Amino acid sequence: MLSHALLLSAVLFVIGTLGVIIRRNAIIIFLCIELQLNAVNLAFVALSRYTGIEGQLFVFFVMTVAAAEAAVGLAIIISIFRHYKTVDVDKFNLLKW
Amino acid sequence: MTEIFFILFAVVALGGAVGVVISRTPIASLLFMVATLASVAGIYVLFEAHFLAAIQVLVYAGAIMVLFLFVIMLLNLGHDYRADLRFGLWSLLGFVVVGLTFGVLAQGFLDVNDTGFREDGAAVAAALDAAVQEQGVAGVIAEPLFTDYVVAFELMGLLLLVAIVAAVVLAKPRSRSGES
Amino acid sequence: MGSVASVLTSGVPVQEAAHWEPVLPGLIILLPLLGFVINGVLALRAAGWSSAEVRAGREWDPFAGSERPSTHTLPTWIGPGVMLVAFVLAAWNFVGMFGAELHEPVIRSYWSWIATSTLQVDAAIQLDQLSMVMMLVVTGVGFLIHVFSVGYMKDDVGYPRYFAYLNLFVFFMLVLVMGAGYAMMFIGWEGVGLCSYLLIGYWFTDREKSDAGKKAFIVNRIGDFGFLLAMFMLFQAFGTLDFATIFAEAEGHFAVGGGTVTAITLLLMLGAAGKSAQVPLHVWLPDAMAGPTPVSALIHAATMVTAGVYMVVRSGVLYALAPTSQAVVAGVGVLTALIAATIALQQNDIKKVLAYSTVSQLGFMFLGAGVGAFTAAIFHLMTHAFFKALLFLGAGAVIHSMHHALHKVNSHEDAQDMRNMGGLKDRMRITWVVMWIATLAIAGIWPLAGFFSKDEIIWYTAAWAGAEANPFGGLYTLYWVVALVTAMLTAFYMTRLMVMTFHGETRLEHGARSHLHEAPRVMTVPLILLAVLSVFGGWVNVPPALSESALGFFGALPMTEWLHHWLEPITHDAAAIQVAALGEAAHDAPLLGGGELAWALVSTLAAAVVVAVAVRQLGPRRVPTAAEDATPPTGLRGVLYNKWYFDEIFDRTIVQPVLAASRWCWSFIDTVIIDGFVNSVGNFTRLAGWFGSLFQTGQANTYAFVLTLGVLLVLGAAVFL
Amino acid sequence: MILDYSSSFHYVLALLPEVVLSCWGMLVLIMGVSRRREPGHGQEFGWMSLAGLGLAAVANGWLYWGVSESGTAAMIAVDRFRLFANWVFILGAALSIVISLAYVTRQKLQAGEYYSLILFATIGMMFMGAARDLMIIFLGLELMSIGVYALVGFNRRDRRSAEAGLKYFLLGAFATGFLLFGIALVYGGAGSTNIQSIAGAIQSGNAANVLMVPGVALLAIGFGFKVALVPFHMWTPDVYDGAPTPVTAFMAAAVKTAAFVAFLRVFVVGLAGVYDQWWTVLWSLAAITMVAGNVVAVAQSSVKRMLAYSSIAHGGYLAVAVIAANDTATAALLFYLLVYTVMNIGAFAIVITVSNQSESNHRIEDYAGFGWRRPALGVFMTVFLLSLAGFPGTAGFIAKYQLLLGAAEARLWVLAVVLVLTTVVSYWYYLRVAWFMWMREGDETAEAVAAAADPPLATHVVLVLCVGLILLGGIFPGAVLELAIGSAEGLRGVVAEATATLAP
Amino acid sequence: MTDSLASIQILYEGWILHALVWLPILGLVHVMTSAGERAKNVAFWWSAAVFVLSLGLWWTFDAGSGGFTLESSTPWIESWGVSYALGLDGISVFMVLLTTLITPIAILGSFEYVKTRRRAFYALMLLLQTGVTGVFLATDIFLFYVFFELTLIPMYFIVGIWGGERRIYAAVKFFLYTAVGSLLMLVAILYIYFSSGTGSFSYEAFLAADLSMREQLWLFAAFALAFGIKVPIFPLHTWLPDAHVEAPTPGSVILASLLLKMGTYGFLRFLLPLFPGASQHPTVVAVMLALGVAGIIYAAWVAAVQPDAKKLVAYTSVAHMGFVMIGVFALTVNGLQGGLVVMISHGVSTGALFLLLGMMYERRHSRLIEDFGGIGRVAPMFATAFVITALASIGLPGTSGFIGEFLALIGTFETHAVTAIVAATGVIFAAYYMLPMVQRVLFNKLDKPENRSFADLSRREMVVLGPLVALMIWVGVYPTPFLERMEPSVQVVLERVEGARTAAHRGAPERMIVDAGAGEEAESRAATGTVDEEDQDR
Repeated sequence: MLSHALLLSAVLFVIGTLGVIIRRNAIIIFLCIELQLNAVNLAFVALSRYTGIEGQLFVFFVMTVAAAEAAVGLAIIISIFRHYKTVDVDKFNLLKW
Repeated sequence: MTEIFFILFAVVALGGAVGVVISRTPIASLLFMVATLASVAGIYVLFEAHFLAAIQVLVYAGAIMVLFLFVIMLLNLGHDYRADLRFGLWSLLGFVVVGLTFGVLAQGFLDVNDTGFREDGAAVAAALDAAVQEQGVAGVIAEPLFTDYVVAFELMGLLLLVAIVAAVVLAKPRSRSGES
Repeated sequence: MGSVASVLTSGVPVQEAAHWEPVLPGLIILLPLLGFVINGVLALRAAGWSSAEVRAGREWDPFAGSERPSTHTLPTWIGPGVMLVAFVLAAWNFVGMFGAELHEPVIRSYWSWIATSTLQVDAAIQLDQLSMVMMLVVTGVGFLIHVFSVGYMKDDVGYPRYFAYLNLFVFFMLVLVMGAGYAMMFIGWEGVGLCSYLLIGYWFTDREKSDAGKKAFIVNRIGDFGFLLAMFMLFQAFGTLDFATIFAEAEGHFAVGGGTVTAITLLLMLGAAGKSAQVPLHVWLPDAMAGPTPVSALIHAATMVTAGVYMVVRSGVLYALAPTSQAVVAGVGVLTALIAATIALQQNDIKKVLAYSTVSQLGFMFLGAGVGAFTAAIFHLMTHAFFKALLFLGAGAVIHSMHHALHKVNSHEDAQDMRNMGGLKDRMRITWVVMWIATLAIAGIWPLAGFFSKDEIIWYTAAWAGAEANPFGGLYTLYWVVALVTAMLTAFYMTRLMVMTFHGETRLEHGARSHLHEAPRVMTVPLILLAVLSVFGGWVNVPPALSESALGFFGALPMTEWLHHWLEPITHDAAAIQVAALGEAAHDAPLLGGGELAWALVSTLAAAVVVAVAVRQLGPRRVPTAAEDATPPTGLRGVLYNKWYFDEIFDRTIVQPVLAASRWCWSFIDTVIIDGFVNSVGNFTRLAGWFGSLFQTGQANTYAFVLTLGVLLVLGAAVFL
Repeated sequence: MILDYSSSFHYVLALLPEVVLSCWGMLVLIMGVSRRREPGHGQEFGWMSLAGLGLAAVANGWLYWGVSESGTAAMIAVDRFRLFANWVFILGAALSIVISLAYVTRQKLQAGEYYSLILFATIGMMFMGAARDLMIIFLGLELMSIGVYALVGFNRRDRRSAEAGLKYFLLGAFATGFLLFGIALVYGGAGSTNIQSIAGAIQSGNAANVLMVPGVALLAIGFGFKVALVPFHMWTPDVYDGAPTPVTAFMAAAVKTAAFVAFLRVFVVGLAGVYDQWWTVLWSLAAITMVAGNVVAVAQSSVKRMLAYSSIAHGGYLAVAVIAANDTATAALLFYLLVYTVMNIGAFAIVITVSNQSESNHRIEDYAGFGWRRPALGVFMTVFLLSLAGFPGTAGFIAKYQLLLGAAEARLWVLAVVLVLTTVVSYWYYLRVAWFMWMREGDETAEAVAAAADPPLATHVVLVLCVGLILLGGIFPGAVLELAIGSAEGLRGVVAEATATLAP
Repeated sequence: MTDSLASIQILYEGWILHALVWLPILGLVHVMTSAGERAKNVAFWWSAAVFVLSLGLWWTFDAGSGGFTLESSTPWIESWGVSYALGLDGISVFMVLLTTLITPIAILGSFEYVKTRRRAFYALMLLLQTGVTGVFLATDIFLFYVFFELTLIPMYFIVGIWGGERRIYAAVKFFLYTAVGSLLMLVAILYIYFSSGTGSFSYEAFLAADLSMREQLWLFAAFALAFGIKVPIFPLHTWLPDAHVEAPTPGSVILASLLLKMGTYGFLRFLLPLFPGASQHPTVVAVMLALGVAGIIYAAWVAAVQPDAKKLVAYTSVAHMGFVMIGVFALTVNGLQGGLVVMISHGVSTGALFLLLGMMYERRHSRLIEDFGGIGRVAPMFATAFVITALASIGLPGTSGFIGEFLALIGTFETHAVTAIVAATGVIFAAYYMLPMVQRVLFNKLDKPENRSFADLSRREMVVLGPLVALMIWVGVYPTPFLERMEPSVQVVLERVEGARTAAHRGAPERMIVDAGAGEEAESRAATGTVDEEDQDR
């Protein structure tokens, strides 16, 4: 089951990655990143079963960090929305080359 | 039995993940995400991480996703929907790269045995179970958290403080004087 | 301090001569240098005044005032003065040496010039019979020409500069002939080239003249290249460049006909050919006539151009060891003599004729040196110095006069073109007479100087052609025949020159005729002195075969074969080697037989006939003036008129290709290939930078994609490698 | 004294600089938000923060010279490597704060939050440097990152700032995912998140390769993102360009330092046993980074953006130190980072001055003739540029030399050649600024720019200090260099012997 | 009397080298703190004072056994084994004297040319002097490298700020070109540092490094590239014409007279002694000689068709340096000494030529040859100086150029006759490029009205040119004092190379082969002590 859990984790992770690549909406992109974090958490939990409690602790911290990131990230999205009136990342290309 | 549950949760998690990526509206994505989170929480339970499963549902699916929902609502993104999913060559490329990445990343995962190559794996699992019996599902996490990992814990507190400050600073509306 | 001065003037004896102490030999060299310095300072002062006037938009005329400025009076005394003192010193030493029966050269070393652990070159001079002859010629003829120049250059703005250059030339020429080794000789060698360059381009604002100077220098450098290589090989072989060591050891080092010695001598010959205007490097000498005429007399007739002959004679031992080189030297000499003589037939510029005549005569000298008649070569060098200097100075007097006359009537006709002259004999009596003497001398008419010297060369050619072991006997025979023919040609073109210049109707405009006049005394006196030398100069070396005959005044001459004996210590070794290698010289001429006396008679008679016929034939002929004679001749005459097209051939085959290659190197290799590469590295970097920055689209998706791609690559590398 | 963590108070002592700074940061924050003022006022918070940094530096000094630890198993390292790095963080933060003072005022930013965020981010860095546990590294990294995300987007009136903030955040979080996955796999493979334990597990052969191999690669990717190795650098130019310039300076100096310090500790100490697995990958990344960073910098027309690419290139140089994996290279990394902090912040200080405490006039044309109008500033900038280029006589050269020594010791000749050749490329764009400053005559705009460029006294002091340090470090590097060398010693501890022969 | 003289000498020798390196820096400070107008005088007097001080070396320098004298060494960066170590030998003494002579002359020559931003200019000039002097005196490789690179900066700014139209292109090209080479050399230095295992950057430590032939060849390539660019050797030369053309007069003078010498000096000081095996590797020797010869002829040809006088002279530098290269790689005493003399001679004569061209430019604001003509009429002193300098440049006997080229060629001929023969054609081509320029500038008709106001040399300009012209003639007439001072050091270099001579090398001079006849082979081997080394190398 461990190997399957890891596989599942990997699949979830790459799906999240795909989302980051192909979505334009900043919020969805962020959501996909959360998906990746979740995948990692799954791996941690699965591995911690036979390794020790550290893995679960790590997941605990990751969740907290995810929460913190969510707060900051959404704040940033709100902030930029005020400038552009959109969250389409394609529109944010003042900085390039 | 566990296998069946695992497959079930896995299928739902995967479906939810795909839904997150491809659904047309942010709200739908969000809901798919909740489904995934819940399924993953179920898998946590299968791995005897009950406390985390609870937190997953409460904090993740409950609080964080709601925060997302609030923001989507706040920015009124549900209505003036525009296709933000890339198609065509770009997604194909993305798909190929991501698929290959998966292949490379997970190519050895099937070889992982049930104890993760750990000779003392079974013992560790048994010890964990014993600790759960003794300290409760929260206790096994709490005990190291406030002893060995107290530094990390304090650090996390600081991190949350920074996140608050950052969120406040960034989300605060622009002062009138600054607008031109 | 005193010791320094004494070292500078008398040197430190390196090799104690048996019983002769040279008198201030260093001073002989130093005096002209001193003259150069003083005249140079004066020249700079004068040029300073002149330049101030030019800057103000005027021309400076130093002679406008009642008195000549001191810059234009002092050189009159300093220039010839130092030469006189030098000549007197040289003569004094000559007298001393004469009585000393010197067998070894006296070497005076002043300081160590170049000294490394393997190469030692001292600033040393060598006094021996050969250098003494050369010193006398250089200082003596040089002094006369300096005196002549006082008159000739009197009205020139650059008067002090002229004397500065002239003195500097003599300095270098003395270094050349007195240097105790090839390296020292090379200083003089290049130094005289420099002075030649400066003096040819003396009127430097004239493009053609400065071009001629440049050409002389560059062609000379081609010769110098050979000289340099020869020095390298000599150093390689002997570890030194000193004459004394090299000549003493040469026989031990090289077998007769050895490759190294042949190469050395051929390279030396290349140097000599450049300096002495031998085919094919003769092309600079006719152009060098752009310089003031006394310069042509001194440098391009009497002294510098004979340096090559001097060098070959000096290196006689080496040449004797390399019969092939000897044949080449003789061949080049005779070929040059012939070609130059033919060209001289068709030239109209009086100085050009003399220039080619010089080239031709130098060819004779090389023929002499080549066949091992070293004494004869030096002898001819000496007599040639007398009569050719005389011819040039005479021509100078003519040009001076012509120029003056044309100037008076504001004519722009060429003052040097013989077609514009004619009939000058009435107005320039002395010049006419002395030039006839010189002409007869160069034509080889008995008993003038040229007869004895030229005849000896021709005879030796014949004699060595018959030497039993001479592998080039047939070739020598050919040389002999050509030399005889050339001697006749010489008689002809010189007579033509005299006739066109002095005889017949004057072709000068009427108004100008009255302004023709004889040169001033300061110019005619040297002419007369040189004429005397041209007459009697040949008597110092009447060959034994002739001395008892009528041609030798039945033995009445006091110094029969004197030069031969005098140079014996120098030529002795070479002669011995040559005899050992080629066998004894024959006593009869090849082909037709006959001894020296017979052939001497034949040649002088033939020359006299040629002169006489030429005078008769050419005298009455009406010569068209330069203006009338606008179309150049064609056919064979055209080839001769155009100097066998040497300049054109060189231009097409060497000068233009090198120039084109140079331009190509610059515009293609340098600019396109090397710089193109360098710049394209830079441009490529910038282009790559620009291209790289294109990935920076500003879109977060792209960035995430690239990042993922990186993840794929890194993971792939980590997993599969 | 010796820390053995027998009492939990030892943790406080071991973390004394962090603790001091945390308390101070909160103090600044509280005062900043409680005293309502118009935005833009509050330079005093800046000075206050400096004082806090000073205290932290003193505490750090006490730890450096007065304290040692027993064993190397603790979660928090009290080794000199960390403490030296701490000074670099503190210096970087302090210099950034000084050059921010006028900027914050002029741009009307919220001073209290601004300075406290810098302090908190610095604390995050210090934790990264101190961590002997991947968990602490992760948390420190996040603490730093969240602070810096906010700082980048701090100027809410500037849409470029917001855009930079968003990009940095999205990509940063994205990359964090990879780092985390890496940590998870390494944790699974080696059975611990403690670096010493990981090293031990690898050495004893208990690590599972199936998990370790992708884990290590993902760790490299995660750190590679933070230190901006190509191809994980894509965020760097945009973020550096869009962020408020003092924040850019802070990021380029301090954030990079923190990431490298942690990077080195994890790879050289923790993963030394699997050197064969990662050195080729990092080797390629370093080479590509040096080439691409320098080459693309050549094409830039904005000085600020050029410095961003230059910072990528420097990341490539520093990666060589990680690959070399010996004490010399480790010392080089520390020294280089110190020097880089000084010279880079100095250069940015000039950029801020030229842009007159705003985000304009970054074009290189704006620097035309600047040197002759402001000779002192021009000379300073020239010194900074030369030092960045690694020219003899400046500390940048000494640092690069030590780096090359490390590479040479590890016999990384090809990498050394790549390093020097790309350095030549870097000469071009550094000197380009110099030639605009000194060899071009400025037009009217440039003249106006130069006329307006009048840095406050504090910036002047910083500039003089930076130039002084650079020249001192270039001419008499002895003491500082030996400090760095001393700090690098013993980092690798027991694994050093085992890996001494690992170098290719 | 003698005692006090001796004690003065001891006193002098104690600090002179340091003074030569650092006094210009003091001067720099003085320049920076003095008023703009006075800056030039301040700079001149400082550099002149340094020159006067350095003159003592002429007398106190004792060639001795050819090793370094006046050595001093202070630890500098102890953790690397780097020392601040200076020393003087027969090779460097002339380079140092050349530096101290040329710098004040270049400064004096710039009084009219440089009219803006004088303080900065003279400060950079003095900085340059420190750098160049340091290069020639350093006996620690690291220190050498630092000085070597340090010279780039002031030159970059001198060209870039006070240069002509394309000054920036030229400055950057100069900088990058040279930097490529020197940075690769840096890597090579590190390699030797680790190979030697002594943990020291001192010259002796580097000499002690035990390098295999393969290593030597690689390192040789790196060093040769660095120095070859600086020299510059034939295909690496294109930075030079640009830099020369654009540089202001004093910049050109310093560049030609001193900076190029750093390259050739590097060959003598480092390449030959550090890589004796590679230096005599037949292929290496062949390549270096070929490049030297190519430089001589190619540069002469290209020079001949330049319309720009300064560019012409720039190319002649390449040709002259070609003589140095063949002299050096002839590996004979004469060749090496000749190379050194060419270096001195070129420093003097080309420096003077650039000064003269600068004077032309000051007067006419043109460097094109065709814009002149007939200058000899209006500026006789100028013309005289020009002609003498040009003649020295093309190596007329009696001038410095001849001694150098003659020795270099004769030295080359000893071992590589064909090379010497081809190189000797450079004598012809020298006349081919130089005389037409002399003619077209000084001679011909004064047909351009603006040339009529061409002023003759001022007193200052005479002071500038006088010493150079005197030196050209002195070295040409009496070079022995120079030769005898350099010879022991040249021998040291040569012995080092000879000591590592391998059997594979067949380029030995004929006479030497004869000496080492079959019978005495063992004896001569024992005498030279090369047996072991030879065997090891194989």
